[in-house]
Parts: sequence; structure tokens; C-alpha cells
Amino acid sequence: MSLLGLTSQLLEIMAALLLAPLLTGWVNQCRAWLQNRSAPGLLQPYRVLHKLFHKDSVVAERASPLFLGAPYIVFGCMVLACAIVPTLSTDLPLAPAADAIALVGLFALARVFISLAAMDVGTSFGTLGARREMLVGFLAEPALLMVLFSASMISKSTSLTTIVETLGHRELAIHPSLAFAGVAFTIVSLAENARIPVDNPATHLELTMIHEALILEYSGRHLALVEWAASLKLFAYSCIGLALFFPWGVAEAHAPLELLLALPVLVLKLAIGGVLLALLETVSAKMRIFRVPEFLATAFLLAVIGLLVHILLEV
Amino acid sequence: MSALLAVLGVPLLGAAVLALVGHRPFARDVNVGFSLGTFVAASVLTAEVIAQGPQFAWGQEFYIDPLNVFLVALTAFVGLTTAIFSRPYMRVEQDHGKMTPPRLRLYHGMYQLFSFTMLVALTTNNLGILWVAMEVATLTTVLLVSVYRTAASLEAAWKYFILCGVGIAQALFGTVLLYMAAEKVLGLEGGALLWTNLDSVKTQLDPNIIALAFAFLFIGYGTKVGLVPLHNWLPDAHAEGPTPVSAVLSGLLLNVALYAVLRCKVLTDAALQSALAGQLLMGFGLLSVVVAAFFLSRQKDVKRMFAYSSIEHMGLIAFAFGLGGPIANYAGLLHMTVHSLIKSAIFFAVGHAAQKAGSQLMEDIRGLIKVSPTIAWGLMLGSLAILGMPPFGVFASEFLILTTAMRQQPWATPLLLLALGVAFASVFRRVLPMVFGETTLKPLPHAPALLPVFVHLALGLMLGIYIPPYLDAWYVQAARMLGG
Amino acid sequence: MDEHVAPLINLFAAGILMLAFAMLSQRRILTLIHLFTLQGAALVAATVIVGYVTHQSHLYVSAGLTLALKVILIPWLLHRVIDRLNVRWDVETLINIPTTMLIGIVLVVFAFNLALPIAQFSSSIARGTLGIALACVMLSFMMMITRSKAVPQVIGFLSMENGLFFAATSATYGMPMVVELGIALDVLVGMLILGVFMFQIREQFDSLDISHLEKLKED
Amino acid sequence: MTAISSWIHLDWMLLVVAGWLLIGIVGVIALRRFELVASVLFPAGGLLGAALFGVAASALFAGPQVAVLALGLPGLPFHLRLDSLSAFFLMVIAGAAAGVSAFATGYFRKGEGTPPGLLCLEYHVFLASMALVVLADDAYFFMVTWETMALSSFFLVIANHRIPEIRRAGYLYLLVAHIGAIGILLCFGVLQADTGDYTFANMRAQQLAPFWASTAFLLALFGFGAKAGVVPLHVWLPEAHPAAPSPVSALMSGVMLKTAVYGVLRVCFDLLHVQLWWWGVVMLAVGLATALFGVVFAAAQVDMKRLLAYSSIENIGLLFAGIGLAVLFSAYGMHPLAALALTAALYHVASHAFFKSLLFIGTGAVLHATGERSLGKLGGLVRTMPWVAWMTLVGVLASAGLPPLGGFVAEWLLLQSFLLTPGLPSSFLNMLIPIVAALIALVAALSGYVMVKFFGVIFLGQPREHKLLEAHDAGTAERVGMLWLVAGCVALGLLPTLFIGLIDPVTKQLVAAGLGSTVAASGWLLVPASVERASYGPVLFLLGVATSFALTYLLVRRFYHGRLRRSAPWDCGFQWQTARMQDTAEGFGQPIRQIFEPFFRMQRELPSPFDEQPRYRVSVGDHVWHRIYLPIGAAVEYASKLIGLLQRGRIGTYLLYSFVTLIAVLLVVRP
Repeated sequence: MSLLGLTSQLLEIMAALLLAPLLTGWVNQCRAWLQNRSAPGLLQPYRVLHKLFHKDSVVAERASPLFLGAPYIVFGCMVLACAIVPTLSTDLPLAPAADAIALVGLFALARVFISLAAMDVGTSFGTLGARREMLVGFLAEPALLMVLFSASMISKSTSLTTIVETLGHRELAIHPSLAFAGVAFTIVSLAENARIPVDNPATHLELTMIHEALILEYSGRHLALVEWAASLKLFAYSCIGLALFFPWGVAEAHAPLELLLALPVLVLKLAIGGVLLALLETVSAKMRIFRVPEFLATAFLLAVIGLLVHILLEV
Repeated sequence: MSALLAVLGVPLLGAAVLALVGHRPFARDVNVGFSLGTFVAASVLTAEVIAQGPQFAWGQEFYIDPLNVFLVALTAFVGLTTAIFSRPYMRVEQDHGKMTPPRLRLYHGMYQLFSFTMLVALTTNNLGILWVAMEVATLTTVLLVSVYRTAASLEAAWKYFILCGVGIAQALFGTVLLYMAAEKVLGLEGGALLWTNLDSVKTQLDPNIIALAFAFLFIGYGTKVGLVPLHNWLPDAHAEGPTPVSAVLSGLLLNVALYAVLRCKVLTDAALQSALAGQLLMGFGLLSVVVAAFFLSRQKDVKRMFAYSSIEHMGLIAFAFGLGGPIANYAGLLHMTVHSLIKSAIFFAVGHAAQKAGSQLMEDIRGLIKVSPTIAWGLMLGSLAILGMPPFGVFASEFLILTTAMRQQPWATPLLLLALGVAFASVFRRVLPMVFGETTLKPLPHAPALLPVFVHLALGLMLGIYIPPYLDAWYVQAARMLGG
Repeated sequence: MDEHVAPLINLFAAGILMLAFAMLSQRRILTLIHLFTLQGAALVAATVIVGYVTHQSHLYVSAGLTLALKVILIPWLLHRVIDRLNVRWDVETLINIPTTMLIGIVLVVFAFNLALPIAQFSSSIARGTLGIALACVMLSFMMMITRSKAVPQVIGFLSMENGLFFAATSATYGMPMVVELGIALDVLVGMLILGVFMFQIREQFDSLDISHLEKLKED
Repeated sequence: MTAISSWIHLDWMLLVVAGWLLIGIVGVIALRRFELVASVLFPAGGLLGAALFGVAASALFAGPQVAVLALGLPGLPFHLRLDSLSAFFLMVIAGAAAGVSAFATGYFRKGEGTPPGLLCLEYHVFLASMALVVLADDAYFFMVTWETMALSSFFLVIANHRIPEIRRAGYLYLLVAHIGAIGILLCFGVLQADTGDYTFANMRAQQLAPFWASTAFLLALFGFGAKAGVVPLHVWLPEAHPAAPSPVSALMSGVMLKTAVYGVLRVCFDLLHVQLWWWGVVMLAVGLATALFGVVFAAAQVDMKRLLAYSSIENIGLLFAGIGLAVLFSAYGMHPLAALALTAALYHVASHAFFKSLLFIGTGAVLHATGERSLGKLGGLVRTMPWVAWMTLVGVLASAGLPPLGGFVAEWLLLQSFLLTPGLPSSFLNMLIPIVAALIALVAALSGYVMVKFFGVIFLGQPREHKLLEAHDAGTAERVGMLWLVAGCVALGLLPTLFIGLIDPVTKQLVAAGLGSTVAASGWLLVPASVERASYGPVLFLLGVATSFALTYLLVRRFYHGRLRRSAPWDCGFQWQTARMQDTAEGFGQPIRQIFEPFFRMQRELPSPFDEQPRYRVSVGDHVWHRIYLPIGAAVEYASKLIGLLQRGRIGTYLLYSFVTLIAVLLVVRP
């Protein structure tokens, strides 16, 4: 629990909290440009959050305390997730609390709570959203686990910090298993963050919405927290992607100087990632809900094949 | 010596007395009195044998040793409890008009005569007298089975007489051959029919004659034991007679017949120096277990179902004795005891249940537990015990049989597993709705005598959990005598 | 004296076998009873001769007993039953007579073949009779199987008893007295009970055909 | 009796068992007196359970203790042995039993079918026999207690026997249990290797040839699998558990299935000393098939107790897979990895016992309050039954395997044991490992789906029946029982190092290696090998989420405001919402039925366009029942019809049988 470790941990959490809405804003802007519409301002997400925090929170009469507590729990989980994934440095005191499997468990906990909250008020949209969220969840979670497994097979450990260190220092060896894992990971992150092929974040159309249906009943500060948690989740997923597939530029434990350098590198990588995500979204169209299981099943199989390839070729 | 006199004398006297006074209302109590006398005498005899070991009586005509003394005690005990059970049962039958005074007289007289013949068959040392006693036992039970004079009981009695008569005739031929072989060794006046003489000289007997003799004896007494190809008379006889008769038939007569087969097996094993007798017993035993199990599932009549269950258990006991070896013999003897106790208890409970429902068809007996919990629990615990659920004694012997069979005759165990499973499925599927569920029954006029049922179940439970040392010493001695 | 006694016993043994064969193939009930009586007489004669040769006094007693039972009492009883139940019809069999005869011959051959190894050792003068006794038992067994009426079945049963009795006397110079008495008593009481049953069957089904006795079966 | 002070743990345990039996007998005497049974006997049973829990925990570290009872067959008195394996399972049994007994005091308020005194007897005989099964040290005593357990639970299952379905369920249950027991009996027959000595000590000393050892293993797998509910033999479980009164189904699901797992461990590791590797592969295959089958069927159920019964099948599948992995590793001599897999399995035994009992008594409280069991008639109970709802939520989170609670730790350990494999000797097995890991991850995720459906449809949303509004919350006794089990789940979740320390002696006894030392060194963090390799700190995890929860709550209150207004639910502006507009249980399970179509045997009744009252009905059947059990039943019927021809009633044919047998025997005997 060195002082440096503490500062890097706090820095990382603050960076996550601040950069997440920025990343979402940036992706929306890129999408607007690609569809040649005039884009809302880069800081639009912050203004939305500020406005929502100010408004009263209107809640249904029959909502139970679970409904009121869920946003805080989901937000807390996402903050912990961002704290665990080594984005700026690998010297994180909170890291031993959860390794790769616990991270997947954390996302599962958040998903279960948001689904239960959606079912609490008892409207048709809430239960519909919960069912679809769990459907996407039960296929995406094992795929994500398999992706993390192939990475940890290479680095002989499941703790994220060790994975980043080992992948970061290896010479530029191309791991075929990581290639499979990469494709699988992109599919999973698209599904988990409710991006276009699986669910359209911007729409309220009953037939297609999954994430929006969950948070239909929320308003005021609860909606703000849930929106912020969603952008935090996107931020966490992109950090995981960067950590597994582009780990260079993350500060080591013993080098305080690199900490300062790591921030701009992270911002640059995220910007490129945002552009790629926007490009991917404008290219693909929304899938019918019952094509999503096949889509995620391919991700799951790709991840397992990655694992097999690792065992066959690399060990 | 005097104890044996009492054991045989009391039932004979009882038969005579009841022949005169059998039709009177107090005849039921006289019957219980005589059975009680026999039981007391039998227990005195048993105490003597335990104390002083095997003993002769009347110049070697009667011989008591550990093997037959526990059967004598068992016969006397079950005879007593059946007499107690038949008191209320016969009173209800009289109210229903199925038993008239003359029939009652016949019933009581024959009942005592039947227990006399069984005791003679068990204690005699002379194989000829053993055959005669078995023949008279058949005759008495034929009359007992046909006591109701209905078409079905008549048919059952006729078949019983013809089939068992023919069977026992084979046994006579076997005895003649045995006598012939023994006469060659012991000379003309050597008392060639006395089992003890035969036993002392059994290794010098001519193997060819003894093999043929055992074949006839096995088929003869096997018919009385009810082994499968020869079993056809058993279900009709046990189902059509009055329930006390079925209880005594299923509980005791089958044991006496198997005892006779065992006596001959001891001689044959020594004479042939090969396991032919054991293999025959095992083969027919296994066939009986499997075939009887499959008979069980289509039964409509409750007493007929439990008659088939008797065939299955006698098959299992025969298989155990066929296996040979100290543990298997021990298990066979234990299974014999527990089977008679539990099977007679079941027949008592079934008797009362059938009387309540007015019919023996299982569809008419429903939801006993609401009308009279004691009969219901008697029937449920009894059928669970007979199906080999621990902690009852039947499971103890099945445990020993199956585990020894697993290593000595592994090919037999899948068949046993199949048979026991099918038997459990069929019997329990019928008993469960009889005991639990909705009911249409009406209460009995007279209080049912359920003391015998629960005494038997308690003894069965005791034999499953704790076997008293002296009883165990008995079984071990008897098992060693059977060539363990 | 002994040398020409053995053929005499063999003669009677052959007689008993012939009568068993005749009964197997007989259609009419009255002649069936007469044949049974003849068989009883042959048995009595054989027992007397064996008793005379082996100086066994108790064999005379059992011969007398058999005479009283198998030759006088039981045939009289059967005649009474037939008169009271006015049974006059012919005895139809399940399978036709020639096939039963054929089977009978096969059984006799089998019985002889079976008894052969034992015959050499038997000390008694009548060695071959054991095979004949066994053959007679088997034939009467066959007769019981093929007959479909109560009376012929009873006669088959009794002729089987004759065969057994003959085996007892010929193969082993007779069993001990008390056993002989017991067997005779059994046969007598058995006969009484069967007679009573026949009356009841007749009264229950007003016919002695065994096909009525087929209701107790697995459906 | 030796002085009380010098009593060893085994004597205290026998005292507790005797106490249970005494309570049972007192119950029978006071047959119809509800208040005595409910307020005195059941709590006493619960206290005894708690006492046994303490004794078992302390006995874990004491060396093996042996005792002999005077009962039993003469040559074979009842042997008892308390080693760490039996102490651990006794702890699990006693812990769950204490909570369930406390709940049962409130539950058996009104007499159902059988008088409460009789229920009390059967209940306590059931507890006593489970405790003795784990202590038995010879084949005969084991079989006696094993089937007494089956018998007493059978009588409990048909407590209200007026309903035909319950009788049918009870019949099926006892039939499969009996056939399984015969299988186990034959396995002991093989193990005694013809020595005639049935004590486990003798069986341990036998060196069996591989053929006999494999037959013993397969028989044991069949016998114990029948009791555990492994896939082809599972048909009785979804019938029997829902039919039983809730505390009994809690005990049966949470605890009785563990005795089957104990049996497999005792035979595989203790008596057979694990010789062949393919045993592990067989168990893995069977375990995974059971797990996937169980969870997929759980998702498609509409009766809450059947849903939990199928979820028990799934957890048993995971247990068998964990044990299979441990067998595989120990067959190759990789003892530390076998210890890790075994610790995962044993940890899952403990956590499943607690959370499944909690869920079942939760449904018991709901059934007690509303009288409804089908999910289509429940809903919105979180408002009328808050206590039950929140405690069941803890059970739901644990069952779904979510991080801070016990379910996740077992799953984490199991997945770790896959990852830390340096590589098994045969390449085929190396291929196997990732596929098995993938399936386990899929099953874990699906169990989350099932639990959200279970909790959401019962407790959340609008009440689907009017009478649900008057549902009363659980009584104090019931709350105490549930709180004990909740404490168990939370403790198992947050203090893994403590419980792995308890499991350590068991794995040392079975596979001569343990996790205790490495785990103890790292204090709060659960570190199976080293921090760099893998670590999971549940307390740190919970602290992280809790502090961020509190911080956001305070900061929002500080910087903005906490105003809250209640109004009608938004629902995109649609005012006339009714309870029928929510998702039903069938609806929630529909995606799973669509994706895993081949698993189910579905009959759909679709209305034709001309129906006046169009009815849509789908019945979800079980292939195993129609493909295996019904044909067997038909075969037995056909065979018995054939054999019935033997008894056609003609005396001539009977004589012919006797004649032919005579000839046959004579031919056989002919010199």
C-alpha cells in the first residue's frame, strides 16, 4: 500500500469518472459526422448528467427499496471495475481484490441488479428488458470468461495486473489465440454495451430496445447514475480491450514518471478506439433479437477455439 | 424327551378335542389354548437342545438338532399367533355367513392336525415318516383350503391336491432309491431310513443312485416349496383358503418342505462330492426369483400377489442355500425365519383389510390409514419389510446373499437386481394406494387382533438390527451342519 | 428255488407295465377301473413272492393291505362314484391315442436307460424291476396329463402309487413297516378326499370335466 | 459409561443423534398436540443441530475416532468412524438442519395430511439417519442408515397423501432410491473381495484388480447417482422435492443430496484409492450433462419448487464435475491440483447446502402465506412479505454465483483449477479442459438467468392474484431459521480463507494435499497459489462497492438534493397497466426453450383461426422419461404378460410343466 500505489489508484478512478462521459460524447460525435449530421457538443453528456442531477426523481408508487438502491449498486460496481482494470499503472492496491473471473462476476452482479430493478415496477417493458438483458448476459458472460482465460493461459495468471505486465513486455510475438480472442471480445463488448448490432442505445423502440427498456422507469438522479454507469461500463470494456490487446504505455509499479506519460497515451488510444467503434456502428445494422444468440454463440465458440489454439500451438 | 412328547402330543390331542367340539363358539379359545401349549412345549424343547445339544427320542425315531429345533420353535410360535389372529377373523367370517359351525369344526380340527404333521415332519429322523408327514400335511391343507366350498376354492384345492400329490409321489420314489443305496451300505436291519445313520455313512453311498434319488427328492419336495416350474398350485391355494390358512401355508409349510430338501442336500453333497445339488438349488432358485417378480405386476387379488411374493422369497432362500458356504447358509436360515414372521404378519393385516373391504381385489381396498391406522401401518411396514427395506431382517439376509453372490456368482447379481427392482416396483405400486389416499371402507364390527402383526414386525425389526447371541449360535451351528 | 423266482417277478413286473400301457390307451371308464384292479392284483402277487423269497414277514402284511385297498376298496368306491354320478360317457383325451402310445414308448426307453447303471448294484434278486417301476410311474404321469376328466386323472394318480409301491417292494425288499402303513393310509385318505371332491365338483359344475376348473388364472 | 469429560467427539455426536430419536418418540406419544410439537420439539431439534454443528467443527482437526455399537449382525456389529471427511459433511448437515428445524417450528403450525407428532418422528429419524450415514464405518450399518434415510424421507414426502400426484411422486422416489441402494449394496459386495468381512477398514486394505475396481466404481456411481439425481436417474427429484412439505424439501435438496456426494467421495478416494483416469472423465461427462440438463430445465419451469429441484440437479452436476476433475488429477498423481478441485467441490457442497435450504424455506414461507405454488399466480410479494423477500434475495444471489457470496467462491475455485493445470499427460485430456471450463461458465451464467426469473416473477412486479395482497410475512421462528442460513451464506462468501482452513484436513485425508497452508498465509485474500497468479478478496470487493455506494449517496445529497416524488409508473405513457401485462414464468423461460429446443420434449397446442376461445398451451416434457423410463415400464408389463401365460389355469399344462422339469433334471443328473 505504497503512497505511490494509492495516488495511482485514486488517479485512475478520477480519470475513469471524468473520461467516461467524454468517451461516450466523442463516439456520438463521430457517429453523427459519419452519418453527416451535425453532432452535439463534445461535453453534451456532462450537461445531461448535470441537468438530471438537478431534477426531482419521480418514482412509481409500488416501487420497492430495491428499485431505489439498484442505481447506486450498479454505479458502485462499475467504479470498482474501472478501479481494477489497469489503465494508467499496474501498481493498484485494489487489484488483488478481484482477478479476471471476479471481474466477470462483478459485471454479472451489476446485470442481475439492474434486471431485478427493471422487473420491480412490474410494467411490460421492464420485464421484457430484463428478459432480453439476461438472454444477452448468459451468452456474453461465458464468452468474456473464455477470452480472459486465453489471455491468462498465456501469462500463467488470472490477475489483470500480471496479465498486462507479461503481455506488455513480451516482444512483438503474434499470438494466434489472441487474434481469436480479440474478435470474440469485440463482439462481446458490442453486446454488453448495447451498441448497434445487438441494441441501439439511442432508440426507445419497444421491439429493439434492451438497455433502454431496463432504465425506462428511472428519472432524475437515479437516471443520471445509471447513464453514468453505462458510460463507465463502456469505458471499462474499452480499457480491458486495451489492456489485453494493446497493453503498451501502461506505467510500471516502480516508475512514477511514467504515470504522467500514461494519461495522454490512454486518451489517444481511447480516441482511436472511439472512432473505430463509431465506424463499426454506422457500418452494421441492428439484428433481430433472436439472431443475437447465434451472434453471441459465434463469439463463445471463437473464444473457446482461441483457448484450444493456445493449448495446441503455444504451450 | 418329555418335551418332545408334549410338542407332538398337544396338537394331536387338540385335533381330537376340536374334532368333537370345534363348532362351538368357545372352540376358538380352545384352539388358541392348544397352540399355546404347543408353543410352551416347543420353547422348553428348544431350551433343552441349546443346553445339551442334539438329542434323540424314542430309540432314534426322532432326532432334534440345531437345524430343525429353530424351525420347530418358529412353527409353534407362528401357529400360536395365527390361532390368536383367527379368533376375531373367524367371528367376522361367521357374521358374513361364510363359515358355518360344521365348517368351523373342520377348520379347527384340521388346523391342529396340520400343526401336528408339520412338527412330526420337522422332528422325525426317519425319512419315510418325513414323507408320510408331508403327505398328511398336504391332505389337511387341501381340506382347509376348500373349507369355503366356493367354486374357486374347490378348483384351488383340486389343483393343489393333484399337483402336490404327484410331486410327493416323486419324493417317495426318491426316498425308495435313497433307502436302496443306504441298504447296500448299512445292511438289511441297519435302520437305513434313519437320517442320522445315513449322515454317518454318507460318503460311502453310491453316487449314481444318490444323484437319481436327489433328482426325484428335489422335484418332489421342490413342488411343495413352490420353485417356479412347479409353483402353479401355490397362488391359487394361498389365495382361496381362509387367511389364517394362507398365513400358515406361506409362513410354515414352505419352510418345512425346504427343510426336507436341505436334509437330502446334506447327504447328496457328501455322496457326490460335487456341487450338483447346490447348482440345482441355485438354478431353480434364481428362476423362481425372476419369474415370480414378473408375475407380481399384473395381480388384482392382494393375497395372490403376496403368494407370488412367497415364491420369490423361497427362490431367494433356495439360491442362498445353493450358494453354500457359511455366510450364505446363515443368510438362508435367517431369511427363512424372517420371511415366515413378516409374511404371516402381512397376511394377518391383509385378512382384516379384505374383511373391511368385503373383497380381496386391491381396487376395493383404498385409504386404510383413515379408517384404521393400525391395520394400515401393519400392512405398510409389513410390505416394506418383505420388500427388503432395512432396518428389517429381510434386508439383513438379502444383504449377505447379494454380497456373497457378487463375488462367488457375479453373473447372477444383475438378474437379482432386476428381479428385486421389478418386485419392489410392482408390490409397492399396489400397496401405496391401499394404505394412503381416499377411502370407501367401513369399520369392522369386531376389534381386529393386531397384536400378532406388531409382535411379528417387532421380531422382524429386531432380527434386522440386533440378533441375540444364542440365536446366532443356533444359526452358525445349523449352517455348519448344512456343509458350510 | 431262487433261480426261477426272479423270472416270475419279472413276469409280474412286465404285467404291471403292460397294464399301465393299456390304461394309457383306454377309452372307456369301466374298463379303465378293471385294468386298475388287475394292476393292483399283479402288485399284490409280486409282493407276496418277494416276501416269500426274502422271508420278510412284514411284506405279507403290506401285500394284504394292498389287496384290501387297491383291489377291493378303491375299485368299489370308484364304481359307487360312477353309479351315483351316472358317469357313462367315453373318456376323450387331449391328444389322440397313437401319439400318446408313441410318447409312452419313448418314456419307457428313457426310464430303462436311466435305471440301467443302478440295476447292476442292486442286491435284490429282481434287478430289472426298478426300470419297470420307473416306467410305470412315468406312464401314469402321462395319463394324468392327457386326460381331461376327473375320474381318469384320479386313476392315473393311483396307478402312479402302484408303480411306487412296486419300486419299494422290488428294489429294496419293502420299506420298514411303519412307513408302509403310513403310505397305505395316505393313499386311502387321499382317495376319500378325492371322492368327496368329485361329488362337490359335480354338484358345483354338474359335470366332471376339468375344463371348468380353469377360472383361477392370470388374465 | 466413561466419565463425561473424557468423551470424544464421536460420543457427543451419538448423544445428539440419540436426542433426535428421543424427540421423535416423544412426538409420536403426543400425536395430535400441535403446540407441544411445534413450540418444544422442533426448536429442541434445531438446538441439537446447532450443537452438532459445533462438535463437528471441532472434530475436524481431531484425529479419526472409532466406536462400535452392540447392535447389528452378530459377526458384524455397527462400526462408527469419525474422520475429517465425515466431520465436514456432518458440519454441513447439522448447519443446514439447525436453520431448517428452526423454520419448521413455525411451518408445521396446522396439521396437514399426517398428524404433526408423526411428522416430528419421521423428520427427526430422517435427521438422525443422515448423521449416521456419514458416520457409518461398515457396509451393513451404512446400508441400514442409507435406506432408513430414504424410508423416512419417503414418509415425509407423502405427508399429505390425499393428492394422487404426491403419492405417485413418493412411489417413484422410493423405487429409484431402492434400486440405487441395491446398486450400492452390490458395490460393497465387490469391495469386500470375498473375504466376508464388511468393515470399511478391511475394504481399504483390499487390493482390487482393475476390472473389479472399475465395476465397484461404476456400481457406486450408479447407486449414489440414483440418490443424487444424476441425469438418467434424476426423474424422481423434480417430482419428490416439490411434493414434500417445504422444510423437508429444503433438507432433501440441501442436505440429502450431499450424502450421495459423500458416498461417492468415500468409495472413490477412501476405499478404492482412485486407480484409473477414465473414472474422472466419466464423472466429468456425467456431471456436465447433469448440470446443463438441470439448469436448462430449471429455466423452463412454471412451478417454483420444481424450478429449485432442477436447480439442485444442476448443482449436483457441478459437484460431480468437480469431483471428476479431482479424480482425474489424483489418477495422474497431481495431488495439489486434485486438492484444489476437491476444495472447490467441498466448498460448493457447503454453500449449496445453505443457499438451497434458504431458497426452499423461502418458497415454503410463500406457499404458507399464499397457498400458491405455480409462478403464474404469484408476484409483488416484496411489498407484503419484506423479510422473506430480502432473505430469499441473499439466497438468489448466492445461487446465481455472484461475487460477494458463497456460490461464487466455489465457482471461482473450480475455474481456477482448470486454469492452473500445467498440462495433463495425454493430449486428448488437454483438449477436454477448455471445453469443460466453457460448459461450466455457461452453466453458471444460466443459473443467474434462472435465479432472476425465480426472484423477479415471485417477489417483484404486480401481484397476479388478488389474495396475494393479504399475504402475511414469516413468523419469528421462521425468520430465525432463515437468518441462520443467510448468515451461513454471507459467512461462506466473505470468509473463504476460514472455511478453506476447515476443508484442508479433508483434502489432506483424501488426496494427501491441501490448500490450507497457502491460503492461510494471505489473510483476507483467497490466494490458491500466489498473489501474482490469482487472488480474490471478497471483503475488499464488498468494501469497494459499499464505499462507492455510500460516497455517491452522500455526494448527491450534498451537491444536489434528495427530493423524491411518487406517481404512477411511466410505462411509455400507458395508464391502464394490469398484472397480466407483466412477463409470465413461461414468457421469461421462452428464450431458453427456443435456444435449447432439442433438450425439451415440447407439445404445443396452437389455436386455429376459427376457435371461439383460442387456447395456447405448451407442455414441456422430459426426453429421458419418455425415451428410457416408459419403455422400461412397457417392457416389464409385456414381460409379465408373457410370463402370465405360464398360469393359464389348465391342470394338464401344470402337470406337463412338472413332468418336463422331472425329465430335464433327470437328464442333468444322469451319471
